[in-house]
Amino acid sequence: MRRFELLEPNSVEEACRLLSKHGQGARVLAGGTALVKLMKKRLIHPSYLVNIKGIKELHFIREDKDALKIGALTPLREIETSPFVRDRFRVVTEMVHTIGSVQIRNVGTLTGNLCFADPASDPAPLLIALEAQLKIVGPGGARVLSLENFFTDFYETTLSADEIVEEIQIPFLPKGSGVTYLKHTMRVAFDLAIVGVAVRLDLNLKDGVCKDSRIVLGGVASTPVHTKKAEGILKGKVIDDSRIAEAARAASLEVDPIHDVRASSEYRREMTEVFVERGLKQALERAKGG
Amino acid sequence: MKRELELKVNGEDYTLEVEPHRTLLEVVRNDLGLTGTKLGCGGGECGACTVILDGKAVKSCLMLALDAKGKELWTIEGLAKGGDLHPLQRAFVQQGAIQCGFCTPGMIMASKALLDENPRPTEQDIKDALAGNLCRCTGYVKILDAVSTVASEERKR
Amino acid sequence: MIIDGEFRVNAPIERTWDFLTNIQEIASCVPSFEKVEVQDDKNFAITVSQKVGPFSATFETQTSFTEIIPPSRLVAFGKGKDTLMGSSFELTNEMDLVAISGKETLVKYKADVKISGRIASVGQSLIKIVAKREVANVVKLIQDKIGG
Amino acid sequence: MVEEYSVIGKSQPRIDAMEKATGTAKYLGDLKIPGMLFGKILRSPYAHAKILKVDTSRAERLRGVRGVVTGRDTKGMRLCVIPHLANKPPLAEDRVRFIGDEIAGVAADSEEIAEEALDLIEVEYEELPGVFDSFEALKPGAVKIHEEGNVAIHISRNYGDVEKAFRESDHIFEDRFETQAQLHCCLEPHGSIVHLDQSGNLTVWITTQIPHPYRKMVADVLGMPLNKVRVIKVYMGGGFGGRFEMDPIEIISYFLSKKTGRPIRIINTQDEQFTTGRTRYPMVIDIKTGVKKDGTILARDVKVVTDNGAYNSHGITITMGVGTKCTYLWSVPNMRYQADVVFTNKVYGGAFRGYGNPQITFAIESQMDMIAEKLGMDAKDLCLKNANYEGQSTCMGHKVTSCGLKDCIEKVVEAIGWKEKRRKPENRGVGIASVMHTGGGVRLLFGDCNLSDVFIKMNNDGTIDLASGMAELGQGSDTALAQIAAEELGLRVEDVNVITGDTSTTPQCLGAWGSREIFIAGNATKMAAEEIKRKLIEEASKILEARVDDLVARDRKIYVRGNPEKSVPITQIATIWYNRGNILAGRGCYDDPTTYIPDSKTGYGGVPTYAFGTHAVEVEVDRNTGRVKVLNFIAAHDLGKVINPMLAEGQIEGSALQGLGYALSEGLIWEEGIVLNPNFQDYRIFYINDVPPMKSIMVESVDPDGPYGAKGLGEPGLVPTAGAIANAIYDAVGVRIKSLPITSEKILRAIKEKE
Repeated sequence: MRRFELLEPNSVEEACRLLSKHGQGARVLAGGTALVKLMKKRLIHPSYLVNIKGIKELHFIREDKDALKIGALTPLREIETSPFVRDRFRVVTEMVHTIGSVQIRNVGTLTGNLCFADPASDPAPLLIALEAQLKIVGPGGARVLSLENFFTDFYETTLSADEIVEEIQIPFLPKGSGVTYLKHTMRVAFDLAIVGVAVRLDLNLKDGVCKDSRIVLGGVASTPVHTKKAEGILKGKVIDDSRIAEAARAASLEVDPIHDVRASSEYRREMTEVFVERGLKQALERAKGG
Repeated sequence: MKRELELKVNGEDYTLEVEPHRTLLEVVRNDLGLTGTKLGCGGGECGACTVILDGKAVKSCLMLALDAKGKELWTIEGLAKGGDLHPLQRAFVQQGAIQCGFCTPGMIMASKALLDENPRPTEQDIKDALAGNLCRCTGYVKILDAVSTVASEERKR
Repeated sequence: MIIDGEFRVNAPIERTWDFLTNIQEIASCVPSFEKVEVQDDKNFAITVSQKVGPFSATFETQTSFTEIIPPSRLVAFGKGKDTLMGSSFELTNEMDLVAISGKETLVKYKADVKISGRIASVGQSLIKIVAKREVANVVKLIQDKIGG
Repeated sequence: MVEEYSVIGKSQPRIDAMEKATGTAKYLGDLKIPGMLFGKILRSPYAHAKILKVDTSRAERLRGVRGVVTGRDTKGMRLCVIPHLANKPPLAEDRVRFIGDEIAGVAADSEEIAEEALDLIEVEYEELPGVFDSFEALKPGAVKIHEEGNVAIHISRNYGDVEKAFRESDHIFEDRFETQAQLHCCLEPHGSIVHLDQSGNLTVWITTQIPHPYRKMVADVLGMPLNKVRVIKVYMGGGFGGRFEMDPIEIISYFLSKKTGRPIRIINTQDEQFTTGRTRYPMVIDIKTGVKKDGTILARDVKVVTDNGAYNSHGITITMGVGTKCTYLWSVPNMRYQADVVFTNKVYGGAFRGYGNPQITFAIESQMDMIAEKLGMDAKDLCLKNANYEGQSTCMGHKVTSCGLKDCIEKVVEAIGWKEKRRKPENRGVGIASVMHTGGGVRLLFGDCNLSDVFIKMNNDGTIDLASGMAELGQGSDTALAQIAAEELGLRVEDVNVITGDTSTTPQCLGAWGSREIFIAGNATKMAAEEIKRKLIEEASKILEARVDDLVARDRKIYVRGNPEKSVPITQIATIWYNRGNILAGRGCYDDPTTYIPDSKTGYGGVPTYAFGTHAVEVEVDRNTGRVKVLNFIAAHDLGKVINPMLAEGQIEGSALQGLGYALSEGLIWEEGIVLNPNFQDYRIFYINDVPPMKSIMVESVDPDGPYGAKGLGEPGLVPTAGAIANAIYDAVGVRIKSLPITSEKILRAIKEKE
């Protein structure tokens, strides 16, 4: 690892100021599990690390009127073991459990995961399906951005060099909503998704009609893919197996999957279909169950 | 430029001078001379560098040493007291959970963090807690047995 | 890694040739050419820079036209290193021009890109995807520029 | 009744377990030698290139750099575990042949500085076209990787009359199987500390499985007398065959040490290990088998192409070994073998647990399952019909001294529930595969011997010091030797101090490979202990006024058989000896007497002992994804008398999981010579969550020549796994995957093609 200067701001404002001062040469250090690894492999060489761990107020999980809010410094493991998160968002607990290993989750943060923008990120597709938003702070003040509009390319986001994500906001789900995240890997644990599928179905519990749905894919392209055509097949319809199969097929045709060392493009497409189908079935059950 | 790093290691206070780009693993092994914690892959994949920081298992190879400032660190060297093995160490020894031994300190520390937090884990809990630790020798069967034994002794109590 | 294909431009073959052999014109269509220094009409020092998220590489290359058969064939060869990333870059690009009509030209290209060293071993798949995308982007810019 | 043995056959914790559990065991990276410098190696970024210029001047000027060496320093040197095949320059002279080929070494005050210096070395290359596929390399006109051409060796052997046997066969099966480059994935990467001191003594601290042969290799390559070379094997994080040769690292370090006068430490990063460490040789195996209607095998014709990688290591001997191995699993009266070992521009292979057997056994056992299906036989019955047996003489000339193969087959099919589960629908399947492997090493690699020498000295309190040149690498050989010595002398394991690993304090031994530790070093230990026991008993017979033949050593005493009260403590006898000024010592040198250097024509050289085993697995295959879940794993092994059941089980369980990785997920993936998966993220060895329920069954067919009847177990445990998995997958979903690893994607592709 090359030497760098460590900066330790005590407030978000100070952090932004430092980032703005040092521009591209600076990077934010939160959990650091991804960043330190890349620095050790000498793939990135920041001159300044802005360690935000001193900003204690960024470490929280709290309930607001209509959303769950998670601070930028909250480690993944804390989210995974939070009874509150489990009560309101069992699917988030389940998803976080599949990331890395306990040791990584004890240190790594949810925000860090999103900002790194690894195409195989697990949180990204699920949180998009949950319509999560980011509160982003920069020198010019704060803005709130839908996570869906956050990712722009492999490892790239709309975050500018002098901005910091302060918190993630996940709106509470309406009644009749079922959400699931399925991840296809080669190993049972500690593996990256060949395809990660987040599925959400909002049902009208009276007649079983699908009011809204979201299908978001991870691991298949440079950024999470929101398959709107597939969703269109479900919206306003009563969901049954054949409708699910049709939507799954549509979703798999909506992506142009990447080919890499983990899987071919063709296999990714096939797995998209399989896991969207499975996800929809599971989400349907969850939705019906309340 | 070196910075001061105060921390508690295996129950004792230390003040070190550390450069910001040093990982916790480097400082534990080189500055503190605690070579029981191993460098395996250096990329957070093998778990041989697992230590316990403020009660949590962490991979010390992916953490900057200065991030341990003011914290309480436990390494494998801190477990046995005056020749008295920790129950996990005893179980690993007695039950054949050790072969080449390179993964052992990390395995034991990851298990300890689990048992400290959850003294009565299920088999799945144990597997989840050790899911980030590689062993190429044992096939994990006896490691799982050893941790399960300690957990069930705890259950009997 | 070979990236090949063909594209049409709305320009006569001579105009297309002039464009493709003018390094400054080309540079304006290749976003990753950060700096071009013309040594003579065949040799150039080009700084090629590519960034993907937090990863970036900057290669100081020496590039030459190694085969010039106006107005139908151009071969360029470039080679460079990024010391910080411990990586090197090599490119052979063959272009063949065919006049389709007096107003339209077909350009066939075959680029052999070799990236070796630290970046290659960790990001081969990514490099491929990005390189293909960049080429498509360049083609579009060229078409727009000549055509427009 | 008193048990036959008091120490042997008992689950004794490893004697080094305490040190390892407390973090006090010192591995290579834990050592600090005063004055030590840190080294790094500049490696080729090109798969095939000429080197036009190497300029190290900028690197040498970097503050903190103490020495730089290049191919100019090592000019003319060539390395290989088999000296006459040596073609690997420690540092490239004018050409590099794979990505990672060593070009220069730097020694500096820290690894960081050394690394920085690497970036300052300027190398001018002229890239050459590369060859990455062995069949491409075999084509006429292919780019030559070495001047002599791309074929390292062609092997051709013939036993019996294959053509006639095929004519007499009712069915002939011809299939091609392909295997991949598996990596050892030792958690501790390879490395060494090398110090040439001012008086010309060379000390090498190293992770090696073969301290004594290694010392000889170093001495020969450097032209030094043996007494000037000291090799110290330290605790090491796994071996599995990966530390069964010399690495360029050590020679580079030697020259850096010579230049600087200081100890040089170079340890690979795990990235380097993944891209430049030895691998299991990938092979393409064409196998043709002729059988009678009733399943009797008449002939086997095997053609192998081994991807040797860029340089010679164990590729030739392993490929020869494959030729031997395919003559003896199942009774095969006629056999032909042809093989080419071919150079390619990729990292070179090496020895790996099984030494060629996992590759050929995958092919043989997959095809056996296919034969059974075609003949309408139960695969288990086909195996039993052709099973090896005690007293058998194989077509190549092997005399099977003991054989528990049938027992292994019957036990695993019983345990897995074969009858109830085989050929049942529902995407679940069971499969079996067997192994025949040799134990006790061979007489080939290190001269005309296959020996181990052991010294035991009894201290005046009756405890003993045992010195052996064997190498403990995690497998438990130190503990097994302690148990054998303790058993023989009536002591307890804690009475034994085992000294291994240092060539200065231990006698000659060829090291830990070929499942030879217990068979060879165990025999030597037993002999050495017997010598002391004889002296103890002679002395005791005078004190007890009893006949020598009536005395036994047990419970730290010598006593009259059947009358334990009439005894004398061993410590008392030891004291008497010492007071007389005598040393109570014993030496045992076991040079396996049954083998000889293999005949150049037939390849036959005999084998000390034969180990057998059968694996049965139950799998569930997800038809939509191709994902395989292993539900149950039964491994039965005939290892002869078991010295330590707990450690033996550990060997079986550990190798079984390596076997599962080999079957399902492991393997380097290359593109144009670049390794695309050089880390544990994308090179998938299994974690604890992937482990299926496992059961090991030990079959103890006593070998007349083994210590207490023990054979060997280090390698066989992973040999049959891939075949068993492939067969179970076929049983589950009806697709036959003939190339390893059997990934989900391959299975799904095959299922779709079938549908």
